[in-house]
Amino acid sequence: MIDTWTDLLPMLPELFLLGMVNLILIAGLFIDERRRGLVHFIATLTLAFAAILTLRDFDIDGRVAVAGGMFIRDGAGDVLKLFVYLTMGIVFVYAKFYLRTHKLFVAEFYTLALFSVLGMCVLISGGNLLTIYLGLELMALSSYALVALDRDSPVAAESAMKYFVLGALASGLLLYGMSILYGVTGSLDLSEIATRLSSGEYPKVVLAFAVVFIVVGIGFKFGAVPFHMWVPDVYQGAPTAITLLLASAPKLAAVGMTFRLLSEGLEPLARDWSQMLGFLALMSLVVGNFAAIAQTNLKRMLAYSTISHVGFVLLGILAGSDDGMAAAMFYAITYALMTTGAFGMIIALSNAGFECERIEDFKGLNQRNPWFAFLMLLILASLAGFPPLVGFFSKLYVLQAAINAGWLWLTVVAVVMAVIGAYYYLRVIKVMYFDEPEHEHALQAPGDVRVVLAANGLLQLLLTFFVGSLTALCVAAWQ
Amino acid sequence: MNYESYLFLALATLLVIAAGAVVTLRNPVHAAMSLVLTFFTSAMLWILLRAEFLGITLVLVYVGAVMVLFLFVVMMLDINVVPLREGFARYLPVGLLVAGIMAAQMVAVLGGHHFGLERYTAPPAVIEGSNTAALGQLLYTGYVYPFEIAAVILLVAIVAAIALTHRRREGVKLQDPGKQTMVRKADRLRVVKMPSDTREGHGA
Amino acid sequence: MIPLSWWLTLAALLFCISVAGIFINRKNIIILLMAIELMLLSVNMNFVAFSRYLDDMAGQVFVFFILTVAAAEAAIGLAILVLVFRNRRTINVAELDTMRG
Amino acid sequence: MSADWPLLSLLVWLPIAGAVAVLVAGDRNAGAAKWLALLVSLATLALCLPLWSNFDSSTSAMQFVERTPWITSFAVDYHLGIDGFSLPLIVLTCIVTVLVLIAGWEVIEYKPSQYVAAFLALAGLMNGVFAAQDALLFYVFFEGMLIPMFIIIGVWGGPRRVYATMKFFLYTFLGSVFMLLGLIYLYLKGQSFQLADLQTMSLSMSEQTWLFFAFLLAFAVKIPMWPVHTWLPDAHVEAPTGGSMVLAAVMLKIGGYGFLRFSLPIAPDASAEFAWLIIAMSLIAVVYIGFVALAQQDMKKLIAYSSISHMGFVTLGLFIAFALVAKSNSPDTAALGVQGAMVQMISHGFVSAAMFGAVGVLYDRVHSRQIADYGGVVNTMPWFATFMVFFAMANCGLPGTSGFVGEFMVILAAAKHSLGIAALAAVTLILGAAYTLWLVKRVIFGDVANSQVAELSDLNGREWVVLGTLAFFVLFIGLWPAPVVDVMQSSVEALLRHITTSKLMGLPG
Amino acid sequence: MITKTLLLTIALAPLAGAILAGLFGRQIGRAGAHWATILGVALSTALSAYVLKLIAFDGHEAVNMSVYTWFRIGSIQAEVGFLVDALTATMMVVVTSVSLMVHVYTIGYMEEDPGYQRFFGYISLFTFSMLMLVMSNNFMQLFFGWEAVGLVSYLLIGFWFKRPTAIFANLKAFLVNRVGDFGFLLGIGLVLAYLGSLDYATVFAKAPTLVGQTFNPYGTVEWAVPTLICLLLFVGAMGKSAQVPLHVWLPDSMEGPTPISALIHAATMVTAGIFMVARMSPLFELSETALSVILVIGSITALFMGFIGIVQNDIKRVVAYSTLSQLGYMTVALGASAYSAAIFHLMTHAFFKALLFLGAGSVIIAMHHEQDLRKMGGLRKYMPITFATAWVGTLALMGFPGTSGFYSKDAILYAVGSADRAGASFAHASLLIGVAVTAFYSFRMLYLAFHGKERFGHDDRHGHGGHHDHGEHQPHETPWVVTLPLALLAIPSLAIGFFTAGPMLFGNFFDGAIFVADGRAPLAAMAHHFEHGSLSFALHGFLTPPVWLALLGAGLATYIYLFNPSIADRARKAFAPIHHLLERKYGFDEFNQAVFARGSVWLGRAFWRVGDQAVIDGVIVDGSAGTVSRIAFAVRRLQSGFLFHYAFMMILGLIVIVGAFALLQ
Repeated sequence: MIDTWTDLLPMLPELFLLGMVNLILIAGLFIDERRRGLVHFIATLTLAFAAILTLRDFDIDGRVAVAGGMFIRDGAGDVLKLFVYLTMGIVFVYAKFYLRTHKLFVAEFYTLALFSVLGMCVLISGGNLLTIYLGLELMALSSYALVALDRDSPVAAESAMKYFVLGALASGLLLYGMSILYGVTGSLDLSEIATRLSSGEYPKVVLAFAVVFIVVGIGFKFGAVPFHMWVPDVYQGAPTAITLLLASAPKLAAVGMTFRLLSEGLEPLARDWSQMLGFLALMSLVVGNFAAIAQTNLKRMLAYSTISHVGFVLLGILAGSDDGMAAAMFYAITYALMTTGAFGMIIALSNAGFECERIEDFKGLNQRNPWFAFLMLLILASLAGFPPLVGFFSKLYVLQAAINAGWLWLTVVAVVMAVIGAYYYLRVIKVMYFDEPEHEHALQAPGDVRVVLAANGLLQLLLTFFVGSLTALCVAAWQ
Repeated sequence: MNYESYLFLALATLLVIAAGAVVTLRNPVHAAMSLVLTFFTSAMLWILLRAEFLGITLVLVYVGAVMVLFLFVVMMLDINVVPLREGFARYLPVGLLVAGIMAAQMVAVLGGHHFGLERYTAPPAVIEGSNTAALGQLLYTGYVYPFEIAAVILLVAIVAAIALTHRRREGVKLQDPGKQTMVRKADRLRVVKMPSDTREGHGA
Repeated sequence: MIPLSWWLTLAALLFCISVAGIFINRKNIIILLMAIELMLLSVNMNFVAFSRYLDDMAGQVFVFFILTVAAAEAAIGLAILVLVFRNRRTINVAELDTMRG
Repeated sequence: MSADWPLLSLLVWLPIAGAVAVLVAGDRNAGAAKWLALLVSLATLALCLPLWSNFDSSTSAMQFVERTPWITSFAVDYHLGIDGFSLPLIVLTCIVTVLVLIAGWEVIEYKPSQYVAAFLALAGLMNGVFAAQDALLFYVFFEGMLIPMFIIIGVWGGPRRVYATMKFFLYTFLGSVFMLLGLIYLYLKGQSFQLADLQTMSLSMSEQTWLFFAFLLAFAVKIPMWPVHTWLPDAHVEAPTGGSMVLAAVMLKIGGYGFLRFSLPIAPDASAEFAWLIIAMSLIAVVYIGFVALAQQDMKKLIAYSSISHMGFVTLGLFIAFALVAKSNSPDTAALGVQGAMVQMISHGFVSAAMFGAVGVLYDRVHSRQIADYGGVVNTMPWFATFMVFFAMANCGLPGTSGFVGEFMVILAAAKHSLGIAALAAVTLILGAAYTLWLVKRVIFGDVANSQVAELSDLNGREWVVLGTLAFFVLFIGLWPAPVVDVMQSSVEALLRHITTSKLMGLPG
Repeated sequence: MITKTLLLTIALAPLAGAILAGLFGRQIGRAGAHWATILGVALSTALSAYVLKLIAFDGHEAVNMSVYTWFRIGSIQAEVGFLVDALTATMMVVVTSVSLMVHVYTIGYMEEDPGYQRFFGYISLFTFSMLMLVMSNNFMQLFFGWEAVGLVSYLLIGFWFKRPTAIFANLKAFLVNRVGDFGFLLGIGLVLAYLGSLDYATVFAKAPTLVGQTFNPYGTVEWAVPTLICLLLFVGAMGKSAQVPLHVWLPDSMEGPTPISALIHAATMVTAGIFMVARMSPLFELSETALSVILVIGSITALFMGFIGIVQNDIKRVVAYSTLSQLGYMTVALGASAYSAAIFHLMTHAFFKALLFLGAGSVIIAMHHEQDLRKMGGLRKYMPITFATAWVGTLALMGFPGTSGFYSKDAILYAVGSADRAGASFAHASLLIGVAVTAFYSFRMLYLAFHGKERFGHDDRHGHGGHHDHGEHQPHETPWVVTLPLALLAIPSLAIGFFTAGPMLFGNFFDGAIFVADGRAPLAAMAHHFEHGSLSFALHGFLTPPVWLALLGAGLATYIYLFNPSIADRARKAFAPIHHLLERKYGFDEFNQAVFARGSVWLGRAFWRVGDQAVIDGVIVDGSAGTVSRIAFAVRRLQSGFLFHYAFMMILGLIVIVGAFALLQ
């Protein structure tokens, strides 16, 4: 029930976003090809204002539930949303260059991307099974469409189809779990569900059964094994700008969704879902890292690497503690910053008629452009989790949470897999630094891409100095 | 066992058969028709559950809109159905086995043990007031927020569908029957006048 | 009285049929889309049944939204299908394997 | 003047800042970049002077401490400090860095600014390793070194550099991640990453055992011990001269240092329990690897194997201490063993750097590392031959050179515990001489073997500086080890007191 | 007064010369090099003589001082310091004076060598090292000197580094010495372990506490600690002093220039082992067993190495085997607790053997670096001084009564004759035979070189130094820098025994430096004969078997090589197997080469190829990498590209999770 202005106020960023999307939707119809930079500008501005609006009422310890508990505004959600905005902002900069060179620079991209952001926000703020489902679908449907945005690309269409079918299957499974959960507890409201569950009078098997389906739905969103099969194909098939989008912000949303569903709604069943997430994490770590080794396409390799990183995120979540959630969130945030960098580099090196997406395409980058090579080195090393880059600290935090929760064996697997995983990142570094360049495609990346890329790469190093405050933020968000 | 049970069993059997037909029939048109049957049956079952509005909506929305859309696409794409079934039998056993295991698992959990009448007794058969009105009441009050989101989702669907299919881009080689039939001689044939080449007098 | 478990079992069977449909079907994407509709139907069946047996309208509201979303989903799915067909001249699932490994 | 300066931070960050500056300068003006790098490294070395002179060797407490909170949510501090163990190793690092830069001065033509920057960064990180008093900070530096080294071997290395550098990296990385798990475990138990806290924390025997093996894996790979040593020959063979020098001179020492800082004080009871294992592995390293070195045809490989063998003395010296304290109740001899290990590390730092430097001198001229491609080098390069023979003698532990001191101490300490152990360790006297001098015989002595050798020119001034400096230190420590020994005396005593006090006291069960 | 400065000057003066000549040779030139080093050594010699005078005649107390602390760890400390007593002083004089002679001699011998300055640098460095060794007051410094002389020996044997044989020999010498050092270092380790110090004074003072201590390393065998320590230390002595079976390096060391053969491989360095055992007499006296072993080893060396000397044709090798044999004598003396006799023989031997070597060197110069005795003969008329001094040396070596060799050898024979420990009678017999053998090969060499027919001149082989060809094949007397040292060495070879036998053997000269257990008086029997002084003792010598045996050997040699050379050939044929055995030097070299040298390399290669490459790298490292990549490709194949497989996988995952985590809970 939305009654008053005070009820709407917490939703202000989302409402603003919605309004702006509609504006862009309409404006897009009237702005011709040459002026489309304006759309980009408005979209970026939208994100910035959304962030400002979010910060306006930012209260790390606060928690406001409006619309009958279907929309929850709290610190954790706000932090996640802020980073969603930030990530999307970065994505927009990279994407503009890519879309321009690939003749895909259409207003629909911005519309759909912002719809997807809106979905993420709804998802992150969802306090009810229904809003979570709707947020998820809003995000997912926009993504399906985005993947297929390059309408002349057979691989994009193919991957969109796979994504769509599997995504629909996954949301079907999630819904099925929700329906059982609803049937057992008699409520759709997550805090109500938590309250009823903690009374403990419901049959455990049925609850566990319902949890499985919900975990599967979450696992699919994350791309956790064995629900990961869409990830490599979609990452590879989608236009790189879209891959970039898919690989970054939605992971943050997925963390939010997991938090709402598992940590808030199903908290009393933590023992069950952490076991299941343990299985998913194990499989993700193993399969993701192993399969990545065998790749020759960088986008595909990064897809598998994403899967392995999801294993780490799950490692934090399955700890089931505030600390674990904070670790997972920290991981997802840093991961989003790393992965945007990695895909951003692919975009920056590509140009019209040349997709720099095979690993061999990076040969001799150090000779062609040492600065880009260095940035890529930082990003890859951060992804691999080498100190002093920020990727190390996120791994550290997650491992610590998992060990604290008694998942020592899994952390051992995780670090061994991290070592195996180091190999494929190193292979890219090797190609960049040790090999001779094979082609001389000019670097056409415009200034904004270069600046953002530099910031993105250096951030891996600089964040090290702010790990303290960033983790403190995450910890505060979950308390 | 009362008549309601018999009705349920009859409809359920029909539903399962129809659903099975959807996934096994060769011809997509046949499958779509089976799906329509499935929806009809479901609608009846829902009405049996006193969800009249949803039952009607299902028929209206699905049978009336979605299925038509399906059929439209099937027809439009004009897919050749003949070679589309090979290899089917090879994977069938494994598929059925997995589906069977899954069904067994689900039934084991959802069976009478946990969801029998002793735990869940249905409310009285006759419910006061209109189901539609009650639903409408809820949608526009407590559920107005999701309702808005749903609206946005539909908007996304529109935008997406248009963005993906609306404009014809260049470079895509597709036949345009209309254009083909409207073609005129002048479009295809150009008469070029060449000077006769007799003086030089050599061929090839 | 029909016990709730009957409804749930029916929905479960429906669910399994649709799942089986997704991976038994090797040829036609449209059938996949239909199977997904079946799956949503089964979930809806669950919700409606629960709604009835819990005497709670929330389940029915949920179904309403699922129907809405399913329609949107179908639209996007069919749009993608059209794209696939345009680009590949086929909607054979077994031929959608340019990316693998 | 400098007592108030954050000397340790400067030692860590000055080279790294220099690396950044050099990278920014780029290859457009390679000469300037190299000079800049050299100046930075010299400035860093100059920082060691106040460090050494203000160091109070009468206490085992950490000195020059700097501490600032860093990651408050994990209680990680930016905490630097040095004691008698760290100081000589830091000085060693700074010296070797200067020499490496000089050694590669004209030789490195490909991307010279990146080359020197990598070494500067490496120097800062290595100083950080030796100065870190926070376990996580240590780990950050410890791992951080891998990337520059990976690049150094991979970019400026030999034909099989990719295999070698991957092997180096993954081997070391695999070893260290278990240490990380151990550290996290300790943190969760004690809510602190401070080394001092970890060292005083009570731990049960089984905890200690797990931790011990976690640390062992990290440091055994790094130092390296048999049987996890096979990365080293490959890395050395393929690395450029400077890379080999730093690798052998400093990076291997980090393994030994890690044992001193982590394994022994944190898990003393487990260390005592498994001392036999380490001693056995050390002896295998000494004997087995000695034989392997004998069979090498590649100069760098031979020296690499000899490094492994020499590092066996470090682990032997460290762990024989337990046996000595426990069984023979002889703390003085135990101190002798630990001191021997430390001196061996420092000495090997100079000697191995010199050996690799010398091989580099030859390689720069002939572009071959195969022993068979040389012979009679003394005829054309008499000064080089003089140095080479001198360093070879140091390598086989001739008294009067630094190579002798550590081995001597460790063997004496071992003899106190067990003649058998001492005898096996002393086998190096024979094997070390055999492989080193056989190398000298085949490379240096004899008549001019081929036209390439005939055209060799003797050392230039740059090479003179490098080898001469190293020779000075080798001789100095050999003739008068007391300064080095004294500086760590208190730390050794404190360590021995610490590790001989069981951590099991006061624990139930 | 013996001050620190004095002692430091003695030790460092040669070092300074060495540094000048070695590092700045090019700057100071040839003359500069030899002057710098000779002056340094001369200074040392003079001061050493002064020190000896102080000790021997002025009754100066033994001096024990520390120069600086090498390191100190708790109670363990290693210092660099000097202990100067009679033993040390004697050694210092021997070392410096022989060294001085060799320095002078070198001017002539190395005249034409391009490595002139380097050579001077080396021998001066050697002098420094040897002085550090003998002057040491602790085990650490002893070991330092011990190894340092080994280093210089290594450098000098390989001085002509172009010769493959030379660089083979120097490696061999170093390695064999290292085998000895292996034992030596362990011995030092045990000394520290059981006595807690490295300082001589402390160690010797505490030594008696070792008695009765046992050491039980493995199994049930109980070792007496003193025995173990002494045997290990003696292993070191065996290496340095070339006792069987670690003698193999010494003959090969003749690849070095002759002056160093004289200095290092005859007079001084090789006697370091003897010196060391004498220095450690307080320890060795504790172990009867160890002394017996020393006795037996020494006697084997003395006899069997002498036999080899008979068949050698290289003039330097004959002297080398004679050196081995004489070292055996000294060792036997040690084994018989007659340390003073050993040192005495060490001293006399230093002079006459240096003389013989330098004489041989003189011949070699004259023969243009021809060393084969079969190509000499009749040199006496060309080089009279060399000839005369060679006679002196030979007589001293055979122990002709009155020569210094006579006194020392006789003392040893007496001592061993009167000793009653295990192996003594064997040793005695061996030595007696050895006397005859010594005389035989000494005279053989003398006759072959200086007497008889001239066998040189008309073939074009010029030995290794073939480039010294001046077109003049006639031998000629060598320059004064060569002959002067010969003359100067001839004097002590003849006379020093006469003057010093009394105090050194029977007097209390070595009291405080050498310790003999109570009740042992190895030379008591002899002292009885010595009551009337050196001369009468020499005359008495004619009444004892050794002298007659020596004369027998000499006479036989005279008959065969001077009058009836064909006997030699016939004997060679008659005793072909024995001759062959001797030619092969009992097969030690072949054995070592095959077993130790090749065996080690083979073993190393096996460890490397099998252990490192096949097992660790192949199976474990690359093997796991291979496994990872195989798994990677297997996992990759799961991603078939087919939508239905993906869905199938998801459902399978769902079923597994439901089964494992929901139903089986």
